[in-house]
Amino acid sequence: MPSTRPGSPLFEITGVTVRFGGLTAVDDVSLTAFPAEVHGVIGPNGAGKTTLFNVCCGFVRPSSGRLSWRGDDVGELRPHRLAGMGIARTLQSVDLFRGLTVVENVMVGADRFRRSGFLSSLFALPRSAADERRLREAAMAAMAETGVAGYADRLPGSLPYPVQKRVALARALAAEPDLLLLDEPASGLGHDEILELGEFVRTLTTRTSVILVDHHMDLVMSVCDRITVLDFGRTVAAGSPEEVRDTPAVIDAYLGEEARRGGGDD
Amino acid sequence: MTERAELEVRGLTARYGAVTALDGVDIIARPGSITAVLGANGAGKTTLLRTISGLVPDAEGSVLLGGRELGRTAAETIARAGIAHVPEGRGVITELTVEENLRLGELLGTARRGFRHRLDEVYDMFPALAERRRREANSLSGGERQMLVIGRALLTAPEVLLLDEPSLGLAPRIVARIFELLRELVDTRGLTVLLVEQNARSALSIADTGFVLNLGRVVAADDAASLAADDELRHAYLGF
Amino acid sequence: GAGGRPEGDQGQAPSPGVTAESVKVGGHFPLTGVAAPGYSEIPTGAKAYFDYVNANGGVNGRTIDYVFKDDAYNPTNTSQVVNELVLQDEVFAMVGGLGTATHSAVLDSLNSQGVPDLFVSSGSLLWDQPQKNRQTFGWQPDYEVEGKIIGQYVQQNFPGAKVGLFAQDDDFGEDGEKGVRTYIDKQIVAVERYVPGNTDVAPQISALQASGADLVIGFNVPSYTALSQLTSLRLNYDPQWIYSNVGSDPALVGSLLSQFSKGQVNDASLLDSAITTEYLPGVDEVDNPWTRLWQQVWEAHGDGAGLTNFRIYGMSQAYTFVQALQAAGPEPTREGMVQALEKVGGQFAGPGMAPFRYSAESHAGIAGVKVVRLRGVTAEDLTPVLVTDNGDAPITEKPGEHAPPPPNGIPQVPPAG
Amino acid sequence: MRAPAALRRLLPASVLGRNLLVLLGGLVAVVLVLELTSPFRNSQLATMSYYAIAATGLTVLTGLNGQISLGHGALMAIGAYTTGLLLEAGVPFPPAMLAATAVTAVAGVVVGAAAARLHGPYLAGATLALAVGVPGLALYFDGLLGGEQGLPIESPQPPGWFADGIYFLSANDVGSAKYLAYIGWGTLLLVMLLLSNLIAGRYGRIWRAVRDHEVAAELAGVRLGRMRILAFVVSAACAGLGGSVLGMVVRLAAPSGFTIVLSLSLLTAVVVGGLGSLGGALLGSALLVFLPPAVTGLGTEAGLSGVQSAQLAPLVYGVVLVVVMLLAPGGAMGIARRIWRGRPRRQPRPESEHVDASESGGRE
Amino acid sequence: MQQFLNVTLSGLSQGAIYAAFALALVLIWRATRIINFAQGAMAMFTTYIALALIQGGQSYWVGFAAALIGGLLLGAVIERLVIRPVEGGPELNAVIVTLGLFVALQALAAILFGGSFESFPAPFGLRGFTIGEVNIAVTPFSLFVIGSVLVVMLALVALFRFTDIGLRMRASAFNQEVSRLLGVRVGRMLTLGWALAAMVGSLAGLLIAGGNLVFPAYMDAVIVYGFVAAVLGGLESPVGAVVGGLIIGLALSYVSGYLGGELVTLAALAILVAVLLVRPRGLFGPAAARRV
Ligand SMILES: Nc1ncnc2c1ncn2[C@@H]1O[C@H](COP(=O)(O)OP(=O)(O)OP(=O)(O)O)[C@@H](O)[C@H]1O
Ligand SMILES: Nc1ncnc2c1ncn2[C@@H]1O[C@H](COP(=O)(O)OP(=O)(O)OP(=O)(O)O)[C@@H](O)[C@H]1O
Ligand SMILES: [Mg+2]
Ligand SMILES: [Mg+2]
Repeated sequence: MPSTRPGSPLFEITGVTVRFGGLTAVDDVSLTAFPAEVHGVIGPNGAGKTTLFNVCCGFVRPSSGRLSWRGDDVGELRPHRLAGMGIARTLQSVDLFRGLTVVENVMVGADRFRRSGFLSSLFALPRSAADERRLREAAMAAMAETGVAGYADRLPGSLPYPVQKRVALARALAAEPDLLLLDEPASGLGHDEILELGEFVRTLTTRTSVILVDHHMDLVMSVCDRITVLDFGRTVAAGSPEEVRDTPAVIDAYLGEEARRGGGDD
Repeated sequence: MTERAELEVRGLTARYGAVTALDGVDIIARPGSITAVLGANGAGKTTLLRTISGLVPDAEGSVLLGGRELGRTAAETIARAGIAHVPEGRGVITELTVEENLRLGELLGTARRGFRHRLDEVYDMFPALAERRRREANSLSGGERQMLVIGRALLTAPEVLLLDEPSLGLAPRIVARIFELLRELVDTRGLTVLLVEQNARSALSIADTGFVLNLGRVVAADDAASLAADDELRHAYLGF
Repeated sequence: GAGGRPEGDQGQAPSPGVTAESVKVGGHFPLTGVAAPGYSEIPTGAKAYFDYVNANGGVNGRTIDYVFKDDAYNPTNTSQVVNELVLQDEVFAMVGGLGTATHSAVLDSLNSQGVPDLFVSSGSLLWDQPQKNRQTFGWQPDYEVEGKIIGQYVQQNFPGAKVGLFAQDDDFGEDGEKGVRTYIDKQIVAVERYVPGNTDVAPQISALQASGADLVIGFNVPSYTALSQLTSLRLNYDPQWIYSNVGSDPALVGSLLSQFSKGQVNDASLLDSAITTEYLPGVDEVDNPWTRLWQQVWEAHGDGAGLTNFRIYGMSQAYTFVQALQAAGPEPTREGMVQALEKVGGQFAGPGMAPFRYSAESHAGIAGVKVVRLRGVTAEDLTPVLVTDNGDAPITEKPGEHAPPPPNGIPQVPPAG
Repeated sequence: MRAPAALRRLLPASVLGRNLLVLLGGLVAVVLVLELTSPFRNSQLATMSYYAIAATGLTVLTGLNGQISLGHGALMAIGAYTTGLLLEAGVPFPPAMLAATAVTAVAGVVVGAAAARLHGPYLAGATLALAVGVPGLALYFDGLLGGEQGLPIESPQPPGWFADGIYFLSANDVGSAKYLAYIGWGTLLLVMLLLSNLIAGRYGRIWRAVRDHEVAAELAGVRLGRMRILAFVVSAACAGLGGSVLGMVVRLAAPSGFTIVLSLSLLTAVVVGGLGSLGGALLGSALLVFLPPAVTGLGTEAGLSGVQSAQLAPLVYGVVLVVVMLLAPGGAMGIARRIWRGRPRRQPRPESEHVDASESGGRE
Repeated sequence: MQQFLNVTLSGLSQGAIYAAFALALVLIWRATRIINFAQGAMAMFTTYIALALIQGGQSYWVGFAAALIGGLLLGAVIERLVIRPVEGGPELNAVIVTLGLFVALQALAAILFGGSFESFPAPFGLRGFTIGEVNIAVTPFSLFVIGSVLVVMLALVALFRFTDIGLRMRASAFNQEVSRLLGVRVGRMLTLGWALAAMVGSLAGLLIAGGNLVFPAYMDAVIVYGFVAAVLGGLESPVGAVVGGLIIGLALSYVSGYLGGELVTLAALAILVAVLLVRPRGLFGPAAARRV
């Protein structure tokens, strides 16, 4: 595991606070993602992990705090801008378009690379045909990577759950992001699939950074370079997996005695 | 406490179009014990629980509760017979408030007395829910929703509890708490629990007996300890 | 032309719709939907009369085959069903097509195809354009003529009245207003328009009340007669009401009265003593020979329901058509029929109390009305039949009595040719 | 429905070339049908063409993009009135039709912008209000638009070269009904061609994605609002064009011609035909045009009076709507596809925790 | 001043009528998540039942009760026969089924009861009150209308907020499967929802008919504004339905009285769009939900 922090920060969250009515879901959290690094965010249920992701994606407007991307302040983020900036995210639930085939799903992910406009699509000009071909190739490449190329023309509803999760991952990767936000990518997966996922996520670091939220400690501990632990919206620990695992606050709030004992042994 | 309800499944077969999800499955879950159902993704675990609950319309085979055939009964009747089902993933009614969701558990009505008390128990176990009782369930986090569904199932004071991946999306500590509580309920109240889990190891650690499904068939059935000790089985189906 | 296409007429083809045994005619009416109540009865009346004529040997040995279709009072549908009538059923002529907007949609196509478009069931002035639409003939008194006669009546009998107008927001209201203003422009203190479809007329009635109008002239359809009465009751507004013929079916009024008394409301004064106009003997005039004829026809050929003024309207139109067909001679053609109407239509005697204005220069319908007062379900005459024309033509009394129908109830018009 | 491989190999490789070929084939079919059927059928087909033009547009909006509209009749009204005004001013009909399309598209931007934030019944309510509201403009500006009686529209007459051409082909004369049918169907073919380009390409994909899962689409970089508005504009343009043809065929634009009934008919056509497919829109429009007269005819033959058989038509129409939805939830196209595939398929349960992830309570 | 008072009070009475109709829509929406376009036609049908009885010599109240009971049954039967199969399916299919019902019921009524105008009695006076010189444009019958609407509204609020049945109905509407797992007899709840809604609809039909002319399409004028009122108030809320109805009634009355009747439909559009742009789920609708 690389332990040095390569290069300058890619994405920085500084002092972000989110309130819903009387409830503070995220409380003055800061977090930095460096290139080629997997950053874990863990914490008890309701600690604010998904909300933090939502802030990064512009779904939730923080009541205070700053976000910066490659050193520049991004101001008000809008979800649809993300892909263009180079940020992709998967959702905590499976979120495929069920009326689209697998390859079409992934092509939507690659949509930021289109070149032709409405009129060429309307008249089916050669430009738009070429565009379609390019998007399809990009999609197939991403699908090949996650191992779902064989399902290209199937509708997602008819696929096994783990395959659907891989399709969602392929769709995110098709955008060729520089930063990938994964919200509970392992939930609902079996043991073997989690292992595979872990290995795959590690291979991604050659081209993208990852911020990952999950409750499977085996996965988190094995793939993350650094981990931030949230509890009641606050950062209670941050550091390498080993450091975090032994922090008493983390054990109390999150892992529990038993889980910690069982956590690292495979 | 009434007579103990044993849950037995005989020759259960269920299909989705061309896919046979369950193929002649026989399973027994004894009162006062936790029975784990294990298997890889797509093995048919969820289908098994759904069939027991009457949600799969044209399944074949029989489901017996305390020796009584449940037959082709509607899901609501099965629920009223005392089988509580914690469905996989999306069991909260997001448009209702947390407390309304819980009240629905009460309405099942087998044990209305003491609802307040049991409600407080649930709130004690999941303080996050207590704080959010008047909020729409939609605002809950993934794990909070899962807590809500489990709490609601407990509120129905069931004879039989069917749990479909209860640990999904829950923090390790909560999972441990829930498993402890299950053990306690089983031991003190004689609850019958059928537990479906991906995480075979932790499931077997609290279960008394276990069944392993593969491609819709039971490929192994034994007490939990022996299953956990069977290396071959572990590598082939359980992945640890 | 190029391509060898023959141009121009290919000689005199026999008129469509006419065979040795029958003449087929068509009409479009709202048989379903919001406008159906009342209006859907008109073609049943016409049909009954045609059946009566057919049962008595038809016209020149031909039976009249009457096909009417539903347009739900929607011009888009009208255009479809009239296409069906003209192209598919190949009717000889259209008779009594109902509605201003609806019929406007087919005005052009009927005229360009040379289909006689007779006796449109609407008082709009659009049907009197012989230069542009030679095939089209109006039938009932147009709204302007009726308005003029009402205006003169008010001028003479309520010279001090402050007059309010309650008018439908279309040519019905506009033409009526124009007619009324010819005589009592100065007396009018308020004009309130309602939009058909909007059932809340309280703002309009209330504005009339606020204007101080003590006599209100309504150019409205029947359902708005009921609404305006009901609303006036609510507002405790009790002017002298004058309704144009369209809105004042005494049978309808009678039913309103009877129903109100069935509830706990005993307001028999409602609508009683309202003033309106008539140009056909109504169903209430049981002793009128025309009404007796209609009763007889309806009993023999009706559908079992009661006779209504709408049905009498339809029968009267059918009567006029039989006259026109007779005038067109033993071998009727479309062109011949139009010519015959222009030539002799003005002399037709029929159920209409006033004569038609048909000539080569005019395709306007019945020339006048009489003013009556509603008394319960009957009406009493306030004026003799008054006759006039559009514009500043004077209003005159129609001389002579209203001629009764021929004994067998079938007109005897000699061929015009 | 895909052409068999052998057939596909014969088609030109470029999309444009293939389109032109399809267009040509369509034209031949149209000429055949119009020349072989009676003038009355011609006029019915003309009617069907304007319903179909508008319905295909609604298919894009409702079927592909998932936005319900109960107000497309109002957009057709805009097209019809615009055409009427321009023809009156002496503009020839092709530019008038284009202008009607453009004007309605602009209206579509406005309506779409308001609609983009609304969902389900709220969108239904707003568009329903649109359907009853817009014809009110004709009453307000009655000087220009003719008020309740409407604006007469002079329909174009067949030019000599066209009549000669058709006579050369079929030795038939071209009446104005037939000419209008040609205009309507020519327009419809073009519209279907352009829409199928859109549907097959990027826009169709994105529209469906937005329909299926807004959040995921947004994360993929789709601007939801824009795409929704765009779908509305495309669909409004079609409605405007349909309205333009309607105006010329009916020869009148009047408020009573654009009641909610029209809007609702379009929606039923789209759904009963088979939501989301252009063929379905075509089938649904055919139903609108051909069913009522057929039922009335049957009623008359069965000895019912004119009024009764007229009342029978809506009764049967209503029952057909209900029955189709009960027996063939996928509409007529759903049945057609099943027959095409040659085996009846049971639909998998719509509810399954793995399938239905777009719901807010997904596997979170 | 007198006119302003008249316009205001008539607007309120008219608004109460829209509200009555909107309440039925809200009830059915909350109980089954379906917009019932056939509501008006169903109400028309039961009004004819009442009319037949009254014309047959029965008292108004016998007809009234028969219509309400008829509505209850009609709603239940329709739900069982034609709505059940499309419940939980694509949203639009249910819409089309109710549209089909609307068309078919209206045609059926024309065939069964005839297409002509019939006068429908009112149980209370139709003459407005006067106080001294001032006319109060409210009749005993309109007080009855307003009273009925308020009673129904309160009953619905109580049903949904405080009763177990209400909770079960809402749960069934939102998530059938989960409700069934909790022992809720979903089928019964859906039927009950339709039955109750149809009964409220019948009441609306009777109130609209009172003292007025009845014919198969007589509800058409109310359907659109009733729907607009329900949407304006936020389909989730009975109080919203009443507030929406009164707002629409008042606003249209003012527009019609002071700006011109031809602007009424446009005004309805403008009000609805203006409100929805600010609150996309209506005045009393729920706040925007968490999306991710
Ligand atoms: N609604 C459905 N339609 C079609 N096939 C289905 C459906 N639901 C499940 N299946 C198929 O049935 C088989 C058994 O599925 P089931 O969901 O019961 O497995 P599982 O053991 O619960 O898997 P998981 O661990 O992913 O939850 C799988 O092959 C699955 O793809
Ligand atoms: N839109 C909202 N309105 C109100 N409360 C909200 C909203 N979104 C989130 N919350 C609350 O904020 C807290 C943080 O939620 P979040 O979804 O971020 O948790 P999480 O850390 O992702 O938990 P889990 O591990 O269970 O997914 C929770 O208590 C949740 O109830
Ligand atoms: Mg989360
Ligand atoms: Mg499962």
